[in-house]
Amino acid sequence: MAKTDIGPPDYKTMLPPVIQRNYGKWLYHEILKPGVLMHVAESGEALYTVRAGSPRLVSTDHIREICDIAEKYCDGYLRFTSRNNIEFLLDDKDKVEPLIAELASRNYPVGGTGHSISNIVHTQGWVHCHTPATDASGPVKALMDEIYDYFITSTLPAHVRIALACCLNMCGAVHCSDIAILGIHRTVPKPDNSRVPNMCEIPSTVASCPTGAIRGDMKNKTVTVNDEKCMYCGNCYTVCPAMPIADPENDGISIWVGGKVSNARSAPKFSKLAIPFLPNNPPRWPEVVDAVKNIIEVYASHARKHERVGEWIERVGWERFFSLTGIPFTDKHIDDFDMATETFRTSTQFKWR
Amino acid sequence: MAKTDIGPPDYKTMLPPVIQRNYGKWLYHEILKPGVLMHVAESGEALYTVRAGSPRLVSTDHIREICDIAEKYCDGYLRFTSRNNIEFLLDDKDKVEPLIAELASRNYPVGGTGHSISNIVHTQGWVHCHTPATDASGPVKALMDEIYDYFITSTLPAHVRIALACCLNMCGAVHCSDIAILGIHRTVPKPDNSRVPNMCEIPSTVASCPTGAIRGDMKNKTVTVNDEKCMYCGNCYTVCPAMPIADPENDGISIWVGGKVSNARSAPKFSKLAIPFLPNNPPRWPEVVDAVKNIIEVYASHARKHERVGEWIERVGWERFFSLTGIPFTDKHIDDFDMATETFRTSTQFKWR
Amino acid sequence: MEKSKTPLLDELEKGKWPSFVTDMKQAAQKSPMAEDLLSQLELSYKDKIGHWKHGGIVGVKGYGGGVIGRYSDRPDLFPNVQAFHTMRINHPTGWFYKTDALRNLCDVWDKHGSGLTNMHGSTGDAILLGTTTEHIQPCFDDLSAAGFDLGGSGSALRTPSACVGPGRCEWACIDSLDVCYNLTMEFQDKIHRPMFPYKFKIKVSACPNDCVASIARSDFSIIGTWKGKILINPAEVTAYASSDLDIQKEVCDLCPTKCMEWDSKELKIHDEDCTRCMHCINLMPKALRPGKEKGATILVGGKAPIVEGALLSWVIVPFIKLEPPYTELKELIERIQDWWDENAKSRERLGELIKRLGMRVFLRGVGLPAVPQMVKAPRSNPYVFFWPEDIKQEVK
Amino acid sequence: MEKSKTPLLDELEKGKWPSFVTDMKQAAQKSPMAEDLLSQLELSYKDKIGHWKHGGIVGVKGYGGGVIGRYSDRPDLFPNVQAFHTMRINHPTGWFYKTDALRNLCDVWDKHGSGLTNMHGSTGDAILLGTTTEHIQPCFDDLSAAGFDLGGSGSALRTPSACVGPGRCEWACIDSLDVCYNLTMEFQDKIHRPMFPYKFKIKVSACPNDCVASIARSDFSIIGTWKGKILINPAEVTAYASSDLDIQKEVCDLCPTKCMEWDSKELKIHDEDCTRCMHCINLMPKALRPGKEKGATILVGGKAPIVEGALLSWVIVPFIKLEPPYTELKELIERIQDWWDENAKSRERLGELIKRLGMRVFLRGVGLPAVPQMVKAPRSNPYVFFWPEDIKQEVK
Ligand code: SRM
Ligand code: SRM
Ligand code: SRM
Ligand code: SRM
Ligand code: SF4
Ligand code: SF4
Ligand code: SF4
Ligand code: SF4
Ligand code: SF4
Ligand code: SF4
Ligand code: SF4
Ligand code: SF4
Repeated sequence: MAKTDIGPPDYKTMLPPVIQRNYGKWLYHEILKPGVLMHVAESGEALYTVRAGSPRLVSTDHIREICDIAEKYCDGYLRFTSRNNIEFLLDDKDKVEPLIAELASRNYPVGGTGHSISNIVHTQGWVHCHTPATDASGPVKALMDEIYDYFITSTLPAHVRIALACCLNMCGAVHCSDIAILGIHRTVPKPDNSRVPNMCEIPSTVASCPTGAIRGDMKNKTVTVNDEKCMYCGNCYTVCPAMPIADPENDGISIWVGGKVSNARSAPKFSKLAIPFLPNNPPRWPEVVDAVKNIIEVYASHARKHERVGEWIERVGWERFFSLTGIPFTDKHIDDFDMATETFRTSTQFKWR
Repeated sequence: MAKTDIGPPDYKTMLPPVIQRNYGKWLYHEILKPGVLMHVAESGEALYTVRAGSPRLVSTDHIREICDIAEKYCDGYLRFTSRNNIEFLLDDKDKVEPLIAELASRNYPVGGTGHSISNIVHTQGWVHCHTPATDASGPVKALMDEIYDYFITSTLPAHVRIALACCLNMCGAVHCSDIAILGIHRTVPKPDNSRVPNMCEIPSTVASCPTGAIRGDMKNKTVTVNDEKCMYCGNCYTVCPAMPIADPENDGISIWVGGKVSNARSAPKFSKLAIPFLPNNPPRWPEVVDAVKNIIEVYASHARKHERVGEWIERVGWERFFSLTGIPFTDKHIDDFDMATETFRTSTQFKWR
Repeated sequence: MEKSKTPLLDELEKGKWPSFVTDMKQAAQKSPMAEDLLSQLELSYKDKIGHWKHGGIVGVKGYGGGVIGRYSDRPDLFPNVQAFHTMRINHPTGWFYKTDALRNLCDVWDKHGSGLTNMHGSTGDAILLGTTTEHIQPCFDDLSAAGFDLGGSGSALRTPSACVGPGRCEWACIDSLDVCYNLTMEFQDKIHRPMFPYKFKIKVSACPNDCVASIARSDFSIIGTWKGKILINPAEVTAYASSDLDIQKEVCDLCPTKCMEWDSKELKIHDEDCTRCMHCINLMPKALRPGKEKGATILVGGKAPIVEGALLSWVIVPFIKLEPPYTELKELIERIQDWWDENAKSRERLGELIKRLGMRVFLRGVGLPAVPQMVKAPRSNPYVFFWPEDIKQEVK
Repeated sequence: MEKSKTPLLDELEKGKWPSFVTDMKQAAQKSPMAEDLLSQLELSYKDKIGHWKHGGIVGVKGYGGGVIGRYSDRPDLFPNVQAFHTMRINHPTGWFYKTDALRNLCDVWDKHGSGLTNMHGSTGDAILLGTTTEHIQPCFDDLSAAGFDLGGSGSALRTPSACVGPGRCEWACIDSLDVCYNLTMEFQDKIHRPMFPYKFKIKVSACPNDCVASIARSDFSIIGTWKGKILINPAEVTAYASSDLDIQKEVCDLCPTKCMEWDSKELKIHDEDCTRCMHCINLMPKALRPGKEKGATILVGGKAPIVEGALLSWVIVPFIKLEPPYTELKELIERIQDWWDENAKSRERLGELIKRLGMRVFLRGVGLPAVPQMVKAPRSNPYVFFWPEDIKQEVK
């Protein structure tokens, strides 16, 4: 029988020698150009990192190609980043440009460092999940094609982190992104009374609903949904498969902006609703791509240097954000969940637009 | 029969002629000295206001004395302020100093304007209410005696507004004061099962509890309280007189800081908990007086000009507030009501003290 | 020398601040009620507990409120405060008085009550502190004859209040006194005959300094504001520059939107960024004035903590012109009160109801459009409701 | 020319960004599973709906998680993805790989699965995308032989993740890689055998830039920080001053606490006011470095919105030294998990439990002192609970 609980391979065995020698003794770094980092150690040694974009959904052959490249230039050492980019790690400066040339010849985008748009953190979508309200890889590919130049250059006021999650479970953790793309359902799940009794536990189904829209119907061993209280989060479906929620006509995408994670300058923040709904239009989701591009461009032309999307909006005000982007403000933008009153404007300080 | 619904006397009949002539046409004002305002109209006419302190709880004879003074210097015109001070209104500059002299001779403090401490908004306390956890007029008098100089001068960084409410109903609206003094109970109300059935409506008693500590006991037509869920707000007592809450040993005062109402510079803010409990020590509440004085003095020596208490604390941080004032921080300071998570520090940005 | 009957309270006659104890003693000389009140209060000081029973319902003919019933829990010791009810009196808007009106009030009160008052109560009423059940109606009759009327209590509209505004203040953007008085007169019925789910308070401040704390203390807050440029008087700016005011540090640096520029000669304001906080105007009243197009911001929901936590009022109408007879304003108030009345549970304030049902439902209910000025920021949780008409309905 | 079977997906092979469709087609050439996946996805693109059934439970011997069961809802059309389960693989901490390890992984996966992967999943695992029920155990056996193990799923600890930290970054205040690897090894049992009320995530960032988003995406967030003075290298400051960096505008003016002073010559930092946000260090990496006394801030509660709304982690330990074997840290984690386990309802995340019971109860439960660093501000509502021992008990 196979050994269990062995855990992952020890990362120390995966570190390139230059890192092993200088582990924890780095002195400073420079971004030599977009996608290329130089980290200099106290010893004076330097580590070069070349960052390349990846679709994340990769075939084994693609991984082998990455391995080929890493072996050719990096003695076989590489890593992936927390945003799913590939980083080639090397200590020989002379190999940096040839590596980049080879990456270019194989159509790997090099970039994603500094004031750029890095890879889009995303999720499974129609490729592998059971609750998506949209696809993940498709909208990401369509969007990255359009904003490609922001990946390979560093021309934005600050870095812009985009994430996509295909349902409210938010596996893409879009809740703290500069720009977030979130799949949403908009149809009240219909309990299938023939299947609920066998497949679902009534109390946990009732408990799963954030707004208390579900009532147990003990007599018929099923549940009922109060349409008016349901905001289509799909959590009941996660708990009770007999409450399908997907609906081709009404599923789609919402856009959120202004979140961040780092503690730099301002504290981490949640993303806030910008556009409540855009339709699913595969294969290239033009409405979504345009909406995100518009936000990026308005941001790029109005924010100050080092100002993240959320910091810019907070400085100029949300009134201004909506007037500059031309996005209509609706009653859906006003929170009505449990801490809604915290978001209401309890002051006469505001801008006219 | 008496006429009903006549409403208050028309304020227009109460306005001094100089105001009638210049109504809505004021140009600017100056604070000539603490307690003395000069408002100049477009016409060039000036209105002088002399503001005097009041205990608010006043006898008819005291009011008649005020009338005597107003008739002597102000043609019988005066007003009260939204903080219960008395304002003598006159158009003859020459009468200002004699008026002040007479007020001094009768022990009326003149002040409360500009960067001072104005009168303390307060409530009924043991004088007239049924739910107080402390007296109102007593602590106010004891404190004003001690901080008297801040009323008659303007030496603080900004104006400091103090309010007192004798129970959580907060008739003194202490929830947005620079410094708030709030009477609190700390004993779980005991339903009197012999009286509840006759005096109280069970459903509304149950509904009155913010934390859901009360359960209806339909069989015995009474209610029970879950001690662990009760935070002694007294709202059940308001609704159901058979649930007394007052307790001489455990009632007392809590101190709150940093609220404001004006929209000047920063938005209106709630007061925040500084000291969870101080004992009721009539007649002069020394612990309360000392605690408030300490906060005022630390504020006075650390805040920048024009910085309200809350603005100062937000600039330096609550960590610093607690270390500068020497007030111990406890688990009671951490919110645990419905929007508590909004107050948790979701950032690594903080000061060590 | 006779030993004082109020040794504890006597301590509060010491010190420089005017003493309420002195006033109580003064009243006690004339009124046995005031005398017993003083003694009962002394007992409270000794016992560290109040000696009033839970209030009872008392009132005048035709009204449902305005009197707060109060009974001593020691009528054995203090028979003269066995019943000791408070009468709340509509104050003249802005708390302006001619002395003759005040003297009338005092005379009525000496005749019927304890001779003690609060000038004024926290809501703004003149509070006549303590009378017996029998005296309530005659006292009211005399008050009415003297031109005074009762304020509100219970589940009613309370006496609206207003800052001094155009009566004295150069910053008034609306006629706070007239608006307040007009509403008070218009809604007399709602003040006197409780018919709401709970109390309802209206307060009017004529500029964002909010000198009646309307944003914190009223369900319906009316706060003056303006559109357009802050008016600058350059000569007076120059005068301030040579005074001890540091324009850069004290004015510009504290502007919340940093929309002011000062080059030691000229003061520029980027008015499109100004959020009309008043700070610069407050500091330079001779040089700066609110812009020309004046009106009010309407906010709702303010209240103290019970039950669901304290709320500050929030913006529901960024700008409204206010001119007599204030038809639009009154219609808005009526629509809001109707919606509240229809939907609220008993003892649920307007703000709590909106918190429970959502701004979305409120706005639709009262017919107001959603605008970004209503929020500090849009929602961050994804629990968004769509209206049925937003959704493509399948024909099944 | 043959008509493409995937005209919609083909559109996504256009454009400059690397295409997942190309990778799927590549895999489809070797694997019938991948081929059917491609076709099913094309159908989803046509239908605008997913074609997977609600997941079922599948796994390997001795483990309770690590595999996500997945079945097609159109097995009639796509028999090769009738069952198409995902295997989550513990990644080498910091996502460092030698190519031979990666090649081994690929070989195992070509043998047992679709040949498609996610490098990596959002939690950090290497995701092997799609295999049949029969292949799960043999695949696991081969993975184990190649030195790999499964990650977590269900109500278990998930694979902890860490930023690159001391592996490459000059700002690392803690050894994020070692802490993360050590915890991963220590808690193998908790990863593989779900025994919690719900999922539990740990993420480690070695400085406040938080490059693994630990504050947003983990129940237990470990973030490096320091005490004492930021180290300044004056020579390098001077060098920056003559570069195109505007020290006053870009560095000092954006410091959140405004605790920096720059007179064009010397840079001063009032460290007692610094909240260690990293901004100045980020902009001047050669001139500024974190202070000498290094450790971590511990925060808990981060999570996505379901059920009670999203939470960012909040501070529970402002500063803790982290040195192997990390005993204090591990004990804290155990105490917290125990308390959570004892008190949580099913599917209640740690943050939601604390929200429900209160920090007060949590702190006492796990034995941590209350400190002001835990809050942005103290409470504003007066609903304060006192402990029984705070109250003077009457003997009745
Ligand atoms: C490689 C990576 C860590 C890893 O273990 O994988 C990493 C590496 C570095 N980060 Fe990061 N960050 C990485 C994800 C993040 C994340 C997490 C995320 O994006 O999901 C954040 C938080 C994002 C957010 O706030 O929403 C993050 C916030 C930062 C910041 C703060 C930026 C800010 O001003 O808010 C810095 C400082 C800076 O860039 O000046 C930083 C700086 C750096 C430095 C300069 C640190 C260093 O000295 O080595 C590294 C190169 C940065 C660059 O790309 O320009 N890193 N960094 C991650 C690369 C992701 C990618 O492929 O794009
Ligand atoms: C694979 C992955 C997305 C991806 O494409 O990367 C994923 C996929 C799923 N997640 Fe997730 N989650 C994944 C990372 C996350 C993250 C991000 C993170 O860990 O940093 C989050 C947000 C952070 C958090 O935990 O709060 C996340 C929040 C959820 C939730 C909502 C949890 C909550 O408390 O709000 C659910 C719903 C649930 O647990 O029932 C969920 C459930 C699911 C399920 C198991 C669907 C379900 O209900 O059964 C998805 C299985 C998809 C599939 O068929 O493989 N997933 N999930 C990620 C795991 C890969 C890995 O192990 O590395
Ligand atoms: C008389 C009164 C209005 C009334 O109708 O009764 C009034 C009158 C004036 N207020 Fe006020 N305010 C009055 C209560 C308030 C209140 C309400 C309260 O305290 O409960 C506030 C909000 C308090 C708060 O924010 O917590 C208030 C916030 C202001 C401000 C904003 C101050 C700030 O920087 O936050 C100003 C501007 C200033 O003082 O520079 C102001 C300015 C003024 C001016 C200068 C307006 C003017 O040009 O006439 C008046 C003289 C101010 C002074 O005392 O220095 N008034 N003012 C009230 C006097 C109360 C008293 O007896 O002390
Ligand atoms: C007299 C006065 C205090 C004072 O000394 O000035 C007062 C006194 C009482 N208030 Fe008040 N409230 C008074 C202004 C306020 C204010 C301030 C304001 O109006 O600006 C508030 C906070 C603002 C608000 O309305 O939210 C206030 C919030 C309460 C509450 C809590 C309401 C809530 O929704 O949180 C109660 C409890 C209740 O209604 O059951 C309450 C109840 C009471 C009762 C009627 C006690 C009761 O439960 O029956 C008190 C009667 C005392 C007595 O024996 O006369 N009183 N009460 C004020 C009215 C005088 C006037 O008419 O001018
Ligand atoms: S976000 Fe939703 S649909 Fe997408 S992978 Fe996660 S659980 Fe599945
Ligand atoms: S979809 Fe969400 S809101 Fe609607 S019933 Fe299900 S759990 Fe409740
Ligand atoms: S604050 Fe409480 S005790 Fe004081 S007057 Fe108001 S209701 Fe009565
Ligand atoms: S005092 Fe307040 S918390 Fe306690 S039972 Fe009564 S209503 Fe509930
Ligand atoms: S609120 Fe404004 S207008 Fe009214 S008195 Fe105060 S400063 Fe003057
Ligand atoms: S009113 Fe306030 S926001 Fe407007 S310019 Fe003056 S200080 Fe700035
Ligand atoms: S979190 Fe800090 S230490 Fe870790 S990689 Fe990012 S910048 Fe470096
Ligand atoms: S780390 Fe941040 S808070 Fe500290 S000095 Fe630098 S910029 Fe200022």
